[in-house]
Amino acid sequence: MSADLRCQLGRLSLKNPVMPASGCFDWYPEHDGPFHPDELGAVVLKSTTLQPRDGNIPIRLAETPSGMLNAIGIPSYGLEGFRTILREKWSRLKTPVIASISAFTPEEYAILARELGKEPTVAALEINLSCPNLEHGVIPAQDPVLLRECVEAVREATEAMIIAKLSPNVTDIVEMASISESAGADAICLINSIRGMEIDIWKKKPILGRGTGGLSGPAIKPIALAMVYEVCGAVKVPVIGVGGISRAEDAIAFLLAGASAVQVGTISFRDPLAMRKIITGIREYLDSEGYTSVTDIIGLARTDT
Amino acid sequence: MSADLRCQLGRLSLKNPVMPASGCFDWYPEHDGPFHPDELGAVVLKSTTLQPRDGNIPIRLAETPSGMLNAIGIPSYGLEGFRTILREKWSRLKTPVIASISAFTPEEYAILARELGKEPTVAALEINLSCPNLEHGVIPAQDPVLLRECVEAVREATEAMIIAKLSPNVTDIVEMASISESAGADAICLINSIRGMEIDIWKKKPILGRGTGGLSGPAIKPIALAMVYEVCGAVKVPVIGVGGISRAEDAIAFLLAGASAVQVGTISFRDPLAMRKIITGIREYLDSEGYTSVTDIIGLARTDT
Amino acid sequence: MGWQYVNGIVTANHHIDEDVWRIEIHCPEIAGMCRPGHFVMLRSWQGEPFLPRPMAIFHYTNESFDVVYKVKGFGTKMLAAAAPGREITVTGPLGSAVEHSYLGKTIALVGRGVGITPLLPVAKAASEEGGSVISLLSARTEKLLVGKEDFELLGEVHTQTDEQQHSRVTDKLERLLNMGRHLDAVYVSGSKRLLSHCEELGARFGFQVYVFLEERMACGIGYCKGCAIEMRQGSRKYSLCCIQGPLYRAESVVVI
Amino acid sequence: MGWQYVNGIVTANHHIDEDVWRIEIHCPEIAGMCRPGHFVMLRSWQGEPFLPRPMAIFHYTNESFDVVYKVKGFGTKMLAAAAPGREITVTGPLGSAVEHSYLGKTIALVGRGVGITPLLPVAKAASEEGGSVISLLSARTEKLLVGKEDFELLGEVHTQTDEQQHSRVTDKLERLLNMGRHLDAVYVSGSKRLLSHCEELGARFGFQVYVFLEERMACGIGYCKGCAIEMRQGSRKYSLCCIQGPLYRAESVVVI
Ligand SMILES: Cc1cc2nc3c(=O)[nH]c(=O)nc-3n(C[C@H](O)[C@H](O)[C@H](O)COP(=O)(O)OP(=O)(O)OC[C@H]3O[C@@H](n4cnc5c(N)ncnc54)[C@H](O)[C@@H]3O)c2cc1C
Ligand SMILES: Cc1cc2nc3c(=O)[nH]c(=O)nc-3n(C[C@H](O)[C@H](O)[C@H](O)COP(=O)(O)OP(=O)(O)OC[C@H]3O[C@@H](n4cnc5c(N)ncnc54)[C@H](O)[C@@H]3O)c2cc1C
Ligand SMILES: Cc1cc2nc3c(=O)[nH]c(=O)nc-3n(C[C@H](O)[C@H](O)[C@H](O)COP(=O)(O)O)c2cc1C
Ligand SMILES: Cc1cc2nc3c(=O)[nH]c(=O)nc-3n(C[C@H](O)[C@H](O)[C@H](O)COP(=O)(O)O)c2cc1C
Ligand code: FES
Ligand code: FES
Repeated sequence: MSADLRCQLGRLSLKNPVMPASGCFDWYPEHDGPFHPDELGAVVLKSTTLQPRDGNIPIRLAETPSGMLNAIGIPSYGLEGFRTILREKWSRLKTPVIASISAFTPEEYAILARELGKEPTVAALEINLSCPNLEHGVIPAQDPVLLRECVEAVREATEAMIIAKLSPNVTDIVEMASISESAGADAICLINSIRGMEIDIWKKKPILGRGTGGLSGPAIKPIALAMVYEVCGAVKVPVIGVGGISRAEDAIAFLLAGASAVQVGTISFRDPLAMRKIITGIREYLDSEGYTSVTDIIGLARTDT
Repeated sequence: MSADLRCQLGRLSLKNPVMPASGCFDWYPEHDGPFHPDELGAVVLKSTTLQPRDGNIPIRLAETPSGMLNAIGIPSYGLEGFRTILREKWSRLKTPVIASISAFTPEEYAILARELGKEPTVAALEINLSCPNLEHGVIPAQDPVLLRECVEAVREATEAMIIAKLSPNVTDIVEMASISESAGADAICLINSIRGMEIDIWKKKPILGRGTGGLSGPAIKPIALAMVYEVCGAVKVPVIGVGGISRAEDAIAFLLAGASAVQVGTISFRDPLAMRKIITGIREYLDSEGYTSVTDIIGLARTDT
Repeated sequence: MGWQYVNGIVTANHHIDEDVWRIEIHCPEIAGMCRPGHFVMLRSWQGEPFLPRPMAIFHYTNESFDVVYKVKGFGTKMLAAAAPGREITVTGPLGSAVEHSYLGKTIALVGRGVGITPLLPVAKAASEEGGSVISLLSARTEKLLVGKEDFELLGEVHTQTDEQQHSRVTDKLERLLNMGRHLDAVYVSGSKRLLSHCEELGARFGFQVYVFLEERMACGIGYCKGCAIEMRQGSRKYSLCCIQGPLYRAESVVVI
Repeated sequence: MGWQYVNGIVTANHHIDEDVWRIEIHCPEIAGMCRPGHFVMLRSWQGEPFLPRPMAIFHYTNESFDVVYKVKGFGTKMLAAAAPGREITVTGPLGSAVEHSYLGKTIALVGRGVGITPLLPVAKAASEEGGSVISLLSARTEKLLVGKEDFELLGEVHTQTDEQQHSRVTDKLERLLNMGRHLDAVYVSGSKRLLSHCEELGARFGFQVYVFLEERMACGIGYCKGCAIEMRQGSRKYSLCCIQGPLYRAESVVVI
């Protein structure tokens, strides 16, 4: 018998620990690909904001060694538009749907959380506290005070499960994770993309319209893995590992480091079947190593347990 | 006539803006390669500590996507041993020699700076405030107070030119650069390697003997470039750009971002002639773009100047 | 409908002229679904560069399709190195197919260089459906007037190369229009300069101008939201080139 | 002296058995400088994986050298894909050449699997210089006793494969020694188990044991300080395998 991939992410029951990273997946039922979202442990949606937003001026993408920069800037239909799409499209999925919210103030986070926490389609809320591409440049997950305020505001606004998504651009990720936990987050998700820049040496200016962007993809995997390893040793709530996961081996490394689930982002752009391959690969690893459940390997590479 | 690569790094006159990154180059006169250090703008030596050190337990290296992790841990001959090597070996070079010092307290930094600042072979001192691989885990460049103390201690101890080498593992690199500048650094060098980890999924433990290490190589270039760009806009002292530079195009991007010189690290492991190729490539770029001096392109990609 | 992500096999890969190549890829799963306007994401290498490359489809059968590409950077260099027999990953068909009705209509196709590529399937569809087609092709060299013979089978063709006198291929279009020739629509690809001229003519003579646009793409399938095209009309400021494009009404977009 | 960094050309690349291959590289600049004990850093690919791979030299002429390698991970997989004619970057020769004097000496060479590789140049040097050589080779299969015929030209050879009875190839050495055979030194490579046995015999019969060690290398040229070998003797705790090694006196090192 093949190993059991079912696992628990706080109060959420997942059929496997693999889900897309916010902003790195979508579903167009009328133009469907070879891959149905219901194969996934959960679906994490692109971040949404309270007001509609256009997103950043092009160029929004730049390729980098083993990765890419993006400066998308969260184009969003706003709360109302998003709610419609949620009800009309995402409600059709059987797998848990995690909505991601992004905001400019604790109050905005609270409104989004209160409204979306009520939606039956929303199994959990991911709080994007770490978008590197917004115009004011303030990243709540970089500021201990603002971070606490935002997470507390969300906590007060909803009973829904909340996941705090943190930024790697900090001196002490453990501090930020601990603040999120004590402010009421039910889970921690890390890492978001890392601030970066590419310059066009012929045009003599940054490639991205916005100057800087967020670095993602395999290049950042070792950075993400170190942070996940550290945070898993410091908080009690479950941790979702994300950053550069592109093969089953990578996902397994995050689980061994202590993550309860993983998110897969950039690699899906290159290989839209990557998540399916990762799910299959985890099962094969468990089988070949003689484990009966994916939960058996969580944290096995830790020296502190 | 071919473009002039000569440039100024504070009070140091360089024949070109390319030098090795500390810990990524060495010279064994008795077993010399195809590449003589005098071809370089300057030579930056591996960091040295006050007391002799063995360095970290193996495994010290791990390969990553477009980069690598190292946890060397600064093996060192100590001040006395280093001074001997300086006098016997490095004094034979014609190009400026920059010694790098690493320490555990401001006092140790001061001793090293005072002693080595007196050595005629030492054209400048780079203060490694950012090694991610030392046992106490404290990185001065991550702590505003400690950073200031260390730089000030060095400043008081020597008249020599001092370069503060900073860590990317901070929330606000501009703050750290400004502290270094106001504490008396004559130049800023960034970035050091970024904390990272790889896990051996078969052995179920981190690959590196020390657990985590420093990520370097092309993977981190966009991160380094963004930080250099930001810091160049905030300090008046010259900035040396380092991190993932592997081709002339990369070096040029750092110069366009505002760096006065560049350091080349990890790529030399793969291609020991990389620095020579980068020097040639910069000259070709200047010629093809019609610049007569490398100093003409410094900061050209900046939107603030 | 829908797209696939599969391995194709390179069956031919020829140098045309200067930096332009033509590759044929055996890939029935995707070729069989192609329509005019579609493009694919291609990756014939392992490792670097990281992302696949978007390419318009120049020609397709039920079994295979052809792409004409210019070697620009690392990705297209790798593509040019892909020998027959090599596996190549293909995501496609992508983009919004051109579903215009051509019966009894006269259209002009204005293309420059590799930009000519997406026009051939449109020309074929129009001609098959009973429309008439005028093709105006421009390129650096005679050989780079890719598919000239194919366009000739479908209707009137005017060409212009940089080796010849320096005028715009659309000057010929202007002369035809001035002589009273009727046009229902023009499809432009590969030149901003020719596009401006066509827009001017469209305004003067009253026909619709369409344009094939390019923007950097990471995914090609609407995941990343990176391929934003700035809009002049409509409720949203940006449109995703990979989903809503790559063909746009010229008046609706800002072309940079 | 000194090392070079140059492009070689793959002239042959054959599968030997199971996961083991033998590659021949035309590279006069480096081949001409090779001595026993030397190794090279090889990279036959662009892009990933990032680092070159250290490989012992099995055989060398003035024009070319051969490497025998086991396909383990991504790098050696790429190496196995390098067809004749392909360029390959080579850094070398690296490491400390074995400068022992073999005149009138009897040495034994104990190797297992691809670990046999660095022993052949030592055997040749010893034999040329007037020493006598006993080779004890062990591997999974008969074919993986690489270079068996070469060793046979140089002296007595004993072999052992996993397909045969399960004993150690060094048991034969022990028998020879018990029968009064004199040995000046043993060179071991590729097996910790055989090394321990040799060390035991060395202590008992009074000869020096040398061992070829491997450690992860980024540069191979003493730049990175990554290839630390833990020492049991001497003033420093670690030695750099790429500069001071890869050959060590067994008693001086900690073998993990
Ligand atoms: C829908 C669409 C259809 C296209 N059809 C064709 C075609 O039929 N023939 C052809 O020669 N070219 C076509 N292009 C352009 C082609 O994709 C680029 O020339 C190619 O990606 C360049 O890759 P590179 O690695 O050689 O260049 P690099 O400059 O090294 O590429 C770096 C990055 O920039 C992107 N990029 C660079 N130029 C362009 C561009 N013009 N458009 C989009 N992304 C770009 C690359 O995809 C890559 O991510 C098309 C582009 C799009 C969006
Ligand atoms: C001096 C020296 C001589 C060697 N000679 C030979 C030889 O003649 N034949 C042969 O088959 N192998 C030899 N090896 C081992 C060979 O270098 C590794 O098997 C090879 O690097 C594995 O690369 P990979 O990409 O297939 O494996 P991966 O496991 O994917 O490699 C990942 C990283 O680990 C390193 N690594 C993995 N295993 C080893 C190892 N055993 N030693 C050093 N680094 C390792 C790689 O170089 C790479 O940086 C030698 C090693 C050294 C240090
Ligand atoms: C194109 C793109 C868009 C993204 N959009 C979002 C977003 O809207 N909200 C968010 O929390 N993270 C966003 N991210 C970050 C990813 O969710 C993820 O944290 C990061 O990319 C690292 O994972 P990866 O290396 O697997 O991509 C985005 C990343 C990319 C590449
Ligand atoms: C093997 C290795 C050893 C290093 N040792 C030092 C050191 O002793 N002192 C120091 O300041 N930086 C050290 N560094 C950091 C580099 O100087 C450089 O800042 C970093 O590697 C980023 O540049 P790169 O990507 O070009 O390698 C080391 C890096 C590597 C890879
Ligand atoms: S290319 Fe990713 S959304 Fe269009
Ligand atoms: S491999 Fe770099 S010092 Fe030995």
